[in-house]
Amino acid sequence: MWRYIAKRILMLIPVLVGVTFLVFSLMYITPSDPAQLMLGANASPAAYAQMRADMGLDKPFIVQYLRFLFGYKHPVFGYKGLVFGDLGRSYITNRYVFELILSSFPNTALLATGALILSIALGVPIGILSATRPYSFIDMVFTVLALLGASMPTFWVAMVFIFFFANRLGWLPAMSDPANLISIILPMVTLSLNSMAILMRMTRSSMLEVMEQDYIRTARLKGLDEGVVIRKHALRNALIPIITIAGLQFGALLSGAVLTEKIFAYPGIGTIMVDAIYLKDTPQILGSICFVAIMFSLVNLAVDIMYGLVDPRVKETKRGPGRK
Amino acid sequence: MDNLLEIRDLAVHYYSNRKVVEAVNHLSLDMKKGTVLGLVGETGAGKTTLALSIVNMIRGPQGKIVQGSLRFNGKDILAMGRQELRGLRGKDIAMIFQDPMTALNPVLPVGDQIAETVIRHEGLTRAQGWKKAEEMLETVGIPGIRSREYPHQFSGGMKQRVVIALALACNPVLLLADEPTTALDVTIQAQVLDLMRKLIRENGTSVLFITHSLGLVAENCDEVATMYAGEIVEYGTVDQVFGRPLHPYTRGLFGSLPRLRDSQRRLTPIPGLMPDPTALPRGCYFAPRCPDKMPVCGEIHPRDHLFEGHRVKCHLYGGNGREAGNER
Amino acid sequence: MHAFDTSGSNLSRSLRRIARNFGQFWRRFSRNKLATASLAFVILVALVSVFADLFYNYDFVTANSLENAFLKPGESGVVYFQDRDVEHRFLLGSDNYGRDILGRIVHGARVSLIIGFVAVAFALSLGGTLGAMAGYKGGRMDTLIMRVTDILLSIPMIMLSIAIVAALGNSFFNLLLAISITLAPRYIRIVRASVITVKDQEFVEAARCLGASDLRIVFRHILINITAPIIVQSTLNVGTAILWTSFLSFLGLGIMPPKPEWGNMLAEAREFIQYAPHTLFAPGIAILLTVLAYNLMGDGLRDALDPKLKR
Amino acid sequence: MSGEAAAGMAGAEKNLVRVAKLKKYFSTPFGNLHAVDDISFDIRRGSTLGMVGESGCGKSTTGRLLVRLLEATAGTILYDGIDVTTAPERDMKTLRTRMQMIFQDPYSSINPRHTVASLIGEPLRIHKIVHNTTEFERRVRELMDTVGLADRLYDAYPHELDGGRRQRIGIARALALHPQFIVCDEPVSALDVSIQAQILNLLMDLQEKLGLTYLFITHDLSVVKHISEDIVIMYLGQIVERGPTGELFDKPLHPYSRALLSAIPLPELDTRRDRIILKSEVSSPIEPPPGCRFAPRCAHVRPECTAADPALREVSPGRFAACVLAERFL
Repeated sequence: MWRYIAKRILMLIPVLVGVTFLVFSLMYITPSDPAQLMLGANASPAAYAQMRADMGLDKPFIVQYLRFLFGYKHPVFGYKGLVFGDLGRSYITNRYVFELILSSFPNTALLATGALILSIALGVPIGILSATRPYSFIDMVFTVLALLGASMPTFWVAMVFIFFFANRLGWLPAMSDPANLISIILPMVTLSLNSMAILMRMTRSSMLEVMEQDYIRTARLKGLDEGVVIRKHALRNALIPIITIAGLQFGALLSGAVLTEKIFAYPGIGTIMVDAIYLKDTPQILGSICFVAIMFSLVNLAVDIMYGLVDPRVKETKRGPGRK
Repeated sequence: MDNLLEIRDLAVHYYSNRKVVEAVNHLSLDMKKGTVLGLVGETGAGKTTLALSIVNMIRGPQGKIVQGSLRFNGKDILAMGRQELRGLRGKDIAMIFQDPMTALNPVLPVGDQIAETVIRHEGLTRAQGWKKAEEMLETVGIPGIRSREYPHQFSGGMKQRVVIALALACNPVLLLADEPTTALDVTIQAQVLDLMRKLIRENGTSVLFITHSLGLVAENCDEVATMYAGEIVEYGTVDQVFGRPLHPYTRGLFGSLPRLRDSQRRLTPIPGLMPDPTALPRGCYFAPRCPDKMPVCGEIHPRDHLFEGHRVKCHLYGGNGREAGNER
Repeated sequence: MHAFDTSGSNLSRSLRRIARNFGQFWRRFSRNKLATASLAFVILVALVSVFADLFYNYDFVTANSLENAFLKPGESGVVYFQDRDVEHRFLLGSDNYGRDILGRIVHGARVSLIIGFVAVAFALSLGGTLGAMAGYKGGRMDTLIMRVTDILLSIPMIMLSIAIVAALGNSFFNLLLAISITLAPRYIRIVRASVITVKDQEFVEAARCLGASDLRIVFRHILINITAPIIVQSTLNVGTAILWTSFLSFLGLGIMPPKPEWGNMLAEAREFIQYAPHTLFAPGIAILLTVLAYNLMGDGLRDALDPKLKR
Repeated sequence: MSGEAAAGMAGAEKNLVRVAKLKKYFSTPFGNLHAVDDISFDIRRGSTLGMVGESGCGKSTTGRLLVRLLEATAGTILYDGIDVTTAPERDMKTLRTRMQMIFQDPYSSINPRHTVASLIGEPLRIHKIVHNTTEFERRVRELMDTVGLADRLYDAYPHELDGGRRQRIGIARALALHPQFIVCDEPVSALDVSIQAQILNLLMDLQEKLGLTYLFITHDLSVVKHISEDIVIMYLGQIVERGPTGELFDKPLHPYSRALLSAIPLPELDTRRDRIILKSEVSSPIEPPPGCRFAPRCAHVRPECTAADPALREVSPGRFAACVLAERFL
């Protein structure tokens, strides 16, 4: 098992290099000019050239990328580089990007994790319920609800919720703040709807597929109670694909958080990113996307490892074929 | 009442796309205690459906037992409540499937899968259940310590041994063996059958041995029933049926088989195909393929005719045999 | 080869065969009432967007008439348009610039559908080709393509779109590109997986044994067998693309006002939630219904095209 | 017996296929899998060679190597004097018209999206054998008639057909190019006995009529006895025994052959025989240790059995076995 985990972590490295490379290249081709941004429109050509040289913008692309990864020394702009936990400073606020991310990411993590727990807690049991009564009235109702949930634009739902629950009914605040847990209810519910719908559908189809398997017939033929057949025999097998989907949903939740946070004025990484995009603050965009991608990859790694714990076949196939 | 199992006039239908698949039709069959009854037939004859009906495991909404009665030890299985049925399944009647690869739950250790059965039926504790599971594995020639391992760690032959251990764990009265060795290689098949024969003899278990192989029937069974299009067309002791097959279909099966002993080059296959189970022909179901077809065969469904316990459903024997009670 | 396709009897036979296949498919599909209704809705939206100019003049829905701002649904107002005053009834009310909301939704449908279809087509051709190559050739090609896919997939999808538009700048084409690139990995995965499944079937070996070339095997034997999952995925993806378009436009990274687009309509409505909620509901419901219709239709197609899942 | 000797003399003319020292290794993360490990055999023109063995013995791999669906690791396959393993692409296309294959599973070996006509006609199109639609249709209908497919099925799809008819499509496809040699890879094992008999009869009729040569791969010993003149028995990638069918079945020389033959269930009453029940199961084909592959399960195993691979040697005229004890069973 440990060897398996180590192997998975090693496999993560090229992916992360690729991600940073991709995002860095995207930012590199951005039409906005950081030197111009720093100096304002009226700078002299000489000052402008000096600024570009100071920021390393005159260096070849690959040098700039390596500097982004491993840092470089400069009295004003120098930083330690991504691998040492330094993402440089914002062009606009001159604050350390990494610091800003570190202060906001926990808020996003709180929101996304809460939403994930909520969608699993509701989506999986409802999916199981639907699967045990396929094509019944209740199954139809949940199927339609799930499709509705998967089709709703999150940012619109957020506004509709604000309109009803904050403006009209006044039950919950329209603005959220991580310090006030009541105020996160609305964004958390908004964020969870999509994932909940997807988990519900996946659980249902996965359960239905498992219930058709021969070993379920074997379990019934043993005279086991239907409850035991479902809980012990069907659910564990059905959960295997659901774990993967739940892991992928975490990425979707991070995405969804971008706009949900903005609409609820919640100080998370999404808000930082959107603000940075409006201000064309390259280091901050770069930093936040890379950070989110790394977090997402780590979550996927955790999912893979969990997979190995639930499914006895995974680690075995990595080690060798069964004893004969 | 020396009949362990009495099936009377059983009919099972499946419903799909507004069509009715008549899988089992007016089937009557008795099984005596302590016998091994071979049920032979080709794909789609309804063998597995029959086996599942015996434990009332035809599941709606697609499948339904539409008619007939099933008595096991004198008790009507179809009238049993859920709880009573669960007490029966796995304890008094156990089943072995064709494919050992899919019959075991991949995420549970094999020991657990055996233990849960004995815990359920014999009221043992967890520890006792696991101990029993290890004993059962030893009985089928697998070291007890391997009870903690998962199905994928066993080869096909080993898995089928585990399935056998599982089926025999509660010492069932009746074992439904649905093509238990078809998925295995010949030499492994010989091993597994050897083991099954030994265990069955030791425990006095009655077996319904479902197979498409006449060879396996000859070597393992006391009695044999031939199934075609959902009904039993011939029934008798192995000596009777193999000595003098009466039904043209049974004879066709023998003719289709390449023999090791004979050196004849051409086989005499049965022409044509199985009838479509959603549109069975009027009269005898076998008539369209039958070499001995008479005008009456296309019109009237034949009755059972009985010759000293050797039963055949065919018009050829209408004149001189004593008719059995089954009306159709 | 073409000699086979020109003969009249062969052609009519092929037509009859196609008709028979379609009939079978339609019988299965139409059994699903929701999917059939969705298909009707999708066709309706498509017609509306094609003939949008017949219902509402484009200049009319983009021109400000501030005196008519925030009219409630059904209210009428006088609009100065094309050098004269016109009495106009605002069926779904008007927005903060006094523009007709229904008219903007109708024209917005055009933008959404174009982006939906073109982005999916682009993603399909890019992702499908790469996926088929990875699946069929295997080896180093497969490893390379799948590594790149892994990288694309480890950035949460919307963020990738945002990054691409943010980098390339704000334009219709860049929006299309961003959505296509983000959708492409889905196709790479699904096509690769399907190709690998089909490739291992004996009939591909049988064709090779008959002397069939790689190209013939890919087109006549593999692609024909994976159209069903691709059609289903594409239907679902049109919905996703429409959703993302509105998302990016809402962020100000897609279609910018005054051009009508459902997402930017919502962005403008955001400021006035309390004051004029009707500006919020109409575009949102338009997105919801359209995406829902594509999802329901995708489900229906899956059931009708994949007999394995059919019960 | 003199005929056999003559066959050995006449050599190249008499034998359509000559396989020598053929090897196929698959590399796996755990080492090389020896699927086919140094086998040699010949197939006489117009005869059927039966190849028997249990799953994983390499019989199907051998079949695929012969028609070059797989590339051999080492060894030669001479077809009418041409080496199939090294033939360039261009020659291969011609060779494919002369050697064909019938596959095991009539469900997966036929593309479900094509009609019967386009399936059977596919080889005609690939090799541009017919030049217009009328000719195409005539040829396809002819082939359908040859294999006993009703004319009305011309436009049918495979899912409308049962296994037996699908297998007939497979046979028709194989015959379309007028091959001389057909590899039959378990062509009847997925079929019910009554249908199996129909297909076996068809294959034998076709052989007689068209003078075909078959390599008939199967695990079913009664089928192979019925259809083939000569037999090779494989175990874990190697040939353990080779000989004329009748003699081999009367007096198997290799302990594995003996166990295999004794394990066949016979549908006869008077034949309840003593079985040789083998212990344990087939060992791993990955990097097998030297020595007889069957040694771990053999009741007669001796120290010399595990020292080196026993050679396949002529124990008596025409009878080959790879066992040091073969004479004992003569």
